[in-house]
Amino acid sequence: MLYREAGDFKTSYQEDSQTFPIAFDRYRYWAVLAFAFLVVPFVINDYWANAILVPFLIYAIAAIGLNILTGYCGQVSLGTGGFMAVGAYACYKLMTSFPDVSIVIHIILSGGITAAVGAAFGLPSLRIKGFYLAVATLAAQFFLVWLFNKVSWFYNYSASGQINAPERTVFGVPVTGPNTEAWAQYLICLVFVTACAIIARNLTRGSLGRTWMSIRDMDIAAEIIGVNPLKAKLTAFAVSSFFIGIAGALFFAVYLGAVEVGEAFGIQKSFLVLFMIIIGGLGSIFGSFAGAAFLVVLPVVLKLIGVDLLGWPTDLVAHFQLVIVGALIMFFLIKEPHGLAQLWRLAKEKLRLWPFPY
Amino acid sequence: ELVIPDLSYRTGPYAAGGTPFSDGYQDYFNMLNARDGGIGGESIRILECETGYNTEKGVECYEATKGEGALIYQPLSTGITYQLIPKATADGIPIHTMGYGRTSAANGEVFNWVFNYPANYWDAASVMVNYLLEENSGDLSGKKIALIYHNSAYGKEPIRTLEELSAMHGFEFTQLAVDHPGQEQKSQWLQIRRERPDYVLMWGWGVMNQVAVQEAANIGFPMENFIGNWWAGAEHDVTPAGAAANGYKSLNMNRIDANLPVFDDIRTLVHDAGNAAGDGSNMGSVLYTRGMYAAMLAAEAIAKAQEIHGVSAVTPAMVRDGMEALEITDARMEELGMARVGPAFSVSCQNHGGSGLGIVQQWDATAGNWVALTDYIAPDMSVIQPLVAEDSAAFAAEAGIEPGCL
Amino acid sequence: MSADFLYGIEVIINGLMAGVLYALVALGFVLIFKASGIFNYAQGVMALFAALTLVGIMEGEVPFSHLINAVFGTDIHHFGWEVPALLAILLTLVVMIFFAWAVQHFVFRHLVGQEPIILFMATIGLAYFLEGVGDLMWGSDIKTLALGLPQGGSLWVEDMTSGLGGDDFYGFFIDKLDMVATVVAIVLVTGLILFAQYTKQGRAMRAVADDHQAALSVGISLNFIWVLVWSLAGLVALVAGVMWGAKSGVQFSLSLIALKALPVLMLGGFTSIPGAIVGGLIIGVGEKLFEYMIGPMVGGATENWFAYVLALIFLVFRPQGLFGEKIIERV
Amino acid sequence: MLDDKPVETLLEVNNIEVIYNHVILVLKGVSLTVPKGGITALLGGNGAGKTTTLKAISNLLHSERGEVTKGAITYRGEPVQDLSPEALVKRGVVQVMEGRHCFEHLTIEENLLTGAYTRSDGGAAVQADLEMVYNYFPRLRERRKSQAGYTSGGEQQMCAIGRALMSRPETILLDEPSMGLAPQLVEEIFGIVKSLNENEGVSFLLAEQNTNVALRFAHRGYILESGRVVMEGPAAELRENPDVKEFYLGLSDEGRKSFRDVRSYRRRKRWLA
Amino acid sequence: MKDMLTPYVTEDGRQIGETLMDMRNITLRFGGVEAIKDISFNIQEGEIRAIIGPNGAGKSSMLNVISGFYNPQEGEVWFRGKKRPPMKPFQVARLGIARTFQNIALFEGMSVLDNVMTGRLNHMNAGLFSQALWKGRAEREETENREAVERVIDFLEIQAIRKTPVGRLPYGLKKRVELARALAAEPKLLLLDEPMAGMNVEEKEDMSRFILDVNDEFGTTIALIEHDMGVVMDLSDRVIVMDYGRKIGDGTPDEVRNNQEVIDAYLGVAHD
Ligand SMILES: Nc1ncnc2c1ncn2[C@@H]1O[C@H](COP(=O)(O)OP(=O)(O)OP(=O)(O)O)[C@@H](O)[C@H]1O
Ligand SMILES: Nc1ncnc2c1ncn2[C@@H]1O[C@H](COP(=O)(O)OP(=O)(O)OP(=O)(O)O)[C@@H](O)[C@H]1O
Ligand SMILES: [Mg+2]
Ligand SMILES: [Mg+2]
Repeated sequence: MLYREAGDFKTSYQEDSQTFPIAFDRYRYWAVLAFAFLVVPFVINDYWANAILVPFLIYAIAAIGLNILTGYCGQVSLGTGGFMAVGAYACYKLMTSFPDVSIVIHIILSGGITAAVGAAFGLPSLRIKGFYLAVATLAAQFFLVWLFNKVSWFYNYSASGQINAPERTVFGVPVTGPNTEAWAQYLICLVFVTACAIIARNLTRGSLGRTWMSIRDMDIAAEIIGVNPLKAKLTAFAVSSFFIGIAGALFFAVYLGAVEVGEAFGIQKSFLVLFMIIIGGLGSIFGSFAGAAFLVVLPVVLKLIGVDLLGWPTDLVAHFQLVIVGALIMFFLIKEPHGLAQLWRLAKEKLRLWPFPY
Repeated sequence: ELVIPDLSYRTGPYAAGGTPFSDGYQDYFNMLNARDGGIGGESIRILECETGYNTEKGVECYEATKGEGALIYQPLSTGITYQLIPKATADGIPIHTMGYGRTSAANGEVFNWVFNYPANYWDAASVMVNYLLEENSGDLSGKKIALIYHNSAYGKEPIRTLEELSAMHGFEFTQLAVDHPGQEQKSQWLQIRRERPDYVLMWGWGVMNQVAVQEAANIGFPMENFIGNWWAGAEHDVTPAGAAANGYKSLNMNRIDANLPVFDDIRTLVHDAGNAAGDGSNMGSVLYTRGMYAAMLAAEAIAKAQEIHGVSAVTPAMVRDGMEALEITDARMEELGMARVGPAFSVSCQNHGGSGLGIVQQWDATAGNWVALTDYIAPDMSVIQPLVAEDSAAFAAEAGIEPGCL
Repeated sequence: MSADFLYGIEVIINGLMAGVLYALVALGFVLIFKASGIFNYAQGVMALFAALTLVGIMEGEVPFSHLINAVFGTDIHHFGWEVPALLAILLTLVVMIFFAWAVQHFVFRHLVGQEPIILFMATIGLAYFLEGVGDLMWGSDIKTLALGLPQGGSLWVEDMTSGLGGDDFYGFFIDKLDMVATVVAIVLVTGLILFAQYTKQGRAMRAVADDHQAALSVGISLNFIWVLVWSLAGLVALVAGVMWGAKSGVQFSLSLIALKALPVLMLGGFTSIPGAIVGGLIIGVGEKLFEYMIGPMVGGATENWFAYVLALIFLVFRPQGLFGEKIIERV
Repeated sequence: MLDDKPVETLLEVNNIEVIYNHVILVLKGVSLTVPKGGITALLGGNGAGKTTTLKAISNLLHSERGEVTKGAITYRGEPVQDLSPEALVKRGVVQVMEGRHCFEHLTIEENLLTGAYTRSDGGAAVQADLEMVYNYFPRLRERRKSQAGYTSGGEQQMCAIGRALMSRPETILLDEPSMGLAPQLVEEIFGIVKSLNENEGVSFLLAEQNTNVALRFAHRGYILESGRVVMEGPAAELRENPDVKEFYLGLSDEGRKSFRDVRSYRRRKRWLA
Repeated sequence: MKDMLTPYVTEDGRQIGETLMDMRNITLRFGGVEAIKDISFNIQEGEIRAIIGPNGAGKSSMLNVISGFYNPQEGEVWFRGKKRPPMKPFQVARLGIARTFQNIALFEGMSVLDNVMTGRLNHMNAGLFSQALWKGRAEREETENREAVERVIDFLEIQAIRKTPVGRLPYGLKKRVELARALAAEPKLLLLDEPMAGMNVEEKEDMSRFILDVNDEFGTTIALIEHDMGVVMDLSDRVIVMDYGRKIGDGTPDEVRNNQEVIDAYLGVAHD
């Protein structure tokens, strides 16, 4: 038997509601964490960090954030790019205004500021639902980008409107700026991802999470049985934006180092993160990771195969990349509309029954 | 072996501009390989990487190619340039941002690894105004000049300069922002129609250019008073508007000439050998020529580096030295088979920006080509120098850089 | 009348015309949404694809030539013939119908009964796919649409009206292309409204939107209805592609016009064909007026976000848009 | 009642197995036949698989990620498993789904008209049938201009049945028609079923919880338990079966018990446990 | 007609208390449709009150008025002796009114356990930080409420499906889960909209037993809509009959059963 829960008894409700009720899952989780913290930093290089791991980790945070709003609370948002921009610009302003305060605090504060902005933009969700809301969140997207582009205070009046991350250190090791080592960059992102994932998991398995999910599944019924929709939606917007703000801050400060708002936080970003959670699985923390990994790694892999292996012209490969990514998205949705996470769950369910088919 | 990455964009909204540039860039190096066996006997290996004009892909491309020993980066996007300035500086690889990117990088004491010769945006703005001064017998006072610009870092570049110049020459300066992508410009052009500026300058890119040219024609704005910068002056910017685009002007930093001897070499040695970078249809166009010109400047810098350091297999640091010691003369250009494609200029530690010269060209819709109207016009350095000094000083302060030469 | 006032009117007229162009894109969305509850993100790319195909056919380009050349080392580009515009339009429609069939057959047939967001996601996949295919098929350079549509300000209107104001008023500016677009849009919308409201297929289309399963159970062929609406959406996409392509050349950015249509949809209601037009007009006028009056004070380029904010404000009062079907909330 | 009618088999379900989501096995070999001109009742508790059986027949499982993995379904001797639902409707098999499923945004009348979608016998015939439906359900006539989404549960149920009638079906698969209907309406609807059956020769396959009524009107019955047919026979016989009496009709030897008194915490008895 | 306002004792000896809910002259309109026309009635503490009537009579609308989902155009709602101002549904729920729905309204994406736990949301108020860290109050509350929920689960005998996603459950079990969710809130007043629709006799018997036990053991007041006359007559203490938005009868089951108007409008034939 590959996968079993028989004999894995719970004797208390605490144990029953823990994150990984099945022992096997728990061991695997610890193993992954140990590998990520204890092995990867020693073998990582610039390419792996900048092209794959750091963007993956940052997008995973953003995806967790959006998943809380969309996957758990059912409010489709296309404002992710704008909210990431809030995180980034908040972080920039904090970094340049209070150079002596730790960057970690700046990043967390950026999340907090984004949470406030997100909650404000969440207000219309009380009236507006479904795709109408999704399109309405685009107002946030476009307005925020315009704002950061127009008001020069946000970019400290620099001539071009670009913001640059100055060097900041954690325990004396630079984590932003040009002199950052790959492992430091990776580790700070990893720490944030881990913390965010744990917090997200805690929130979603508790009463707040149930409030969100009840709004998602049937908002009217939820209200009638006693869920305050205002509170539920606004907390979802705020918590979601908190994560997205952190992702935006890391994206700017740790990953790119310099950012132009329209370029880095345009509408494409909103869509990208939405793809991640849908492909990964709505309402699943694991899915957020899976989706982020999928969409960060897939283009790189396709490029490697097309350009380096087959030696095709880069533009052909790029066009094929679009075709393949598009086709894969459709294929996955047809095979399993509930995303990679569901695929994984079904696989587990099969393993559990293995070797019997049903 | 000399490794030269080509961060191209043949896809996405700006593909029409990225493709010919990249074709020219690669074809020139391939031609050198075929004709001279590379540079200084060292063969050239091009690493093309598609960025789609997207910053993140740009970073991926940078990381993917730098490990291969990349000697010089031509990021070809303002966004990617800003990403790469700190990274490449830390990694010790020179960046050449030709007529784009961060203007104040012209100050080589602050930006040791970044070069933006032969000219930058502020030069461009000044060249335009100088051209208009010439047209108006040296007096622009009381004239109305409007700037229509892409609402991004790129588009906002000339504003400071133009403001200074407006104060200096007494013309009235108005700005009109157009949001990305720029397909809908009715408001801006109606405003132009109402206010009837004497001249409209444009800092556009991508579809914005095509629409602007069309809209200008629609409102009957006199095309000869409409001048784009050098990223708004390629063939594809005007052809969609057809005959209506006739007379539209733009700057160029590279003169075009379909009969350059260098094209013969490229045609016989590269295209006929089946090694053309694209489909071979872009040769001689504005951006193809610019890409080729960029490649030539890189090749010259590498040759210079080989000369300075006396080795053929140069390192990125050596190439940087070569770039800083670069000297382009008319004679040398002629020798390379691209006479007068670019102006003569030389680079120094203090000046990474070249001479800042540009020409004004005009579109002839019936013949379907650009006609150079002027010789190279010089910018007003007395305006630009202080701006560069100010901006680079601000950056140095923010990033904690101690200005100085390497 | 003062020139300022007249220019205000001019802004409104042009806003209305711009609105018609937005509405042309929005219509495609509405059709598909109405019939299948699918929020078709690919509508913009469909417009691009249709326009690319039209130009490609007209100019006798060999489809996939770049790919063929790369794989087989050949050097082919053109068939060497040119196809007359009308024939090319018909052929493009055939391609769009085939596309509709393929979309239905390979994708949405397998997604019957899924949640709206899943369907939405699938259309995003479709958008990627189609964009890639369009690029592979016809190349990514800018193409010129030579359909001979009239363009440029109408001098006649200008002459007729220039006397209205003082010396500062130069007459109204109205683009001839916009006038054409208006006529086309009116014809399209009228046709589509009649179709949806009064024909059997139209009723079936609305039924399908409400409940796939129930529609199946009464014997409505989802496949047929969907191929039908996707074909109609393809037609609308072609019209939108032609109108917008005439302004800017046919190129990648054409797919981004979808973004101009979204606020229109929101405001007009996702399910209402007349709503698309009215929404388009309101958005067109609203954003142009705002840019005209307030824009200069805040630095301009407000149109993108203002359209959305305007729509948002409307929605707060009418959550289903102006003409959208009332969201039925019952327990 | 009509147990001795000459039987021509219309629909035959042979030993089918249905799996949802590739893992959940719901039907484990169900066989049944629906004779022409008969009313066949499919009875059984919650989750027994009645709805699933009906959906398997009308080919609506597909969109719920369910599939028939074994067995065969034939209609008039032809296999129909691979037919699309609309092809089945054209052949005269139409399903009224459990839980109403009206088209919310269409008016009642438009709902009814969509029922005639597959017909090609002209507007007049459709109008006539519309009239017929209104005659059977006068309440619908009153509300014909209202959006179905705003009508009450019972009205929606009538609308769904009326809609099915509009296709002039030969066989109707009726899933829980009595659910949520007022008692006299239940009687009425079954009365309509019966008269359709007798006057127009429509055959019915009827999934019902309301065993009492169903067995009163049906000719034959099948009892389903956890995906298996556990009992079948003429309705009259089933009605007399003591187990059926106890578990499905709520009758004990002393006659009907008050719901208040059924507090003996009786354990379920199952044929196949 | 029997319209009691004073406490009384039922035949089987249960004590019925003061008026808990008093609806006074309620009128509810949707555009032109008058769904409820000037109806008054009351519900007394501890009783089982049934609402019956033909389809479309306005029964569900009446429950919706009670639970605050619809605001009547006219009339007053009195709860526990106080006039209730217009409220949002979730505020009504906090007063101790829980309900089930005619078309099951479970949260399909959640497990049975989570569904029932949502019923207890009003008993949980740990702060955001406590929940984020899963420490202190949040953790404690989770356990306490889980225990309460487990009692309900045991009571309704749905232990076996605790972890199943409700989407997969058959209809009857869904109804039971919905009841569990309502019970978990420990309501004063429980509103049931056709709790036995779509059930067979055996299941109805089970459901009846649950309803009676809830009423008996927890003293919960119950108002229920049901079309099965057997159930209504057997379970309820008093019955209101509605037709076309009007009240046409109100009284004990026996009184109602013999009311000619009720027979004409609803029962069809005298029911036994
Ligand atoms: N889409 C689905 N996915 C997974 N399981 C399902 C699905 N639909 C039904 N089931 C399961 O199949 C079994 C049979 O369900 P079905 O709806 O056929 O029962 P039924 O006899 O119609 O019951 P009821 O009288 O309650 O309607 C149930 O156990 C149910 O959980
Ligand atoms: N939100 C609404 N908008 C418009 N009309 C409504 C609305 N809700 C209910 N109605 C109408 O009010 C009337 C009463 O509906 P209600 O749902 O209360 O009936 P009911 O007595 O519960 O019937 P059933 O037994 O069939 O459930 C119906 O005619 C219905 O169409
Ligand atoms: Mg069923
Ligand atoms: Mg009701």
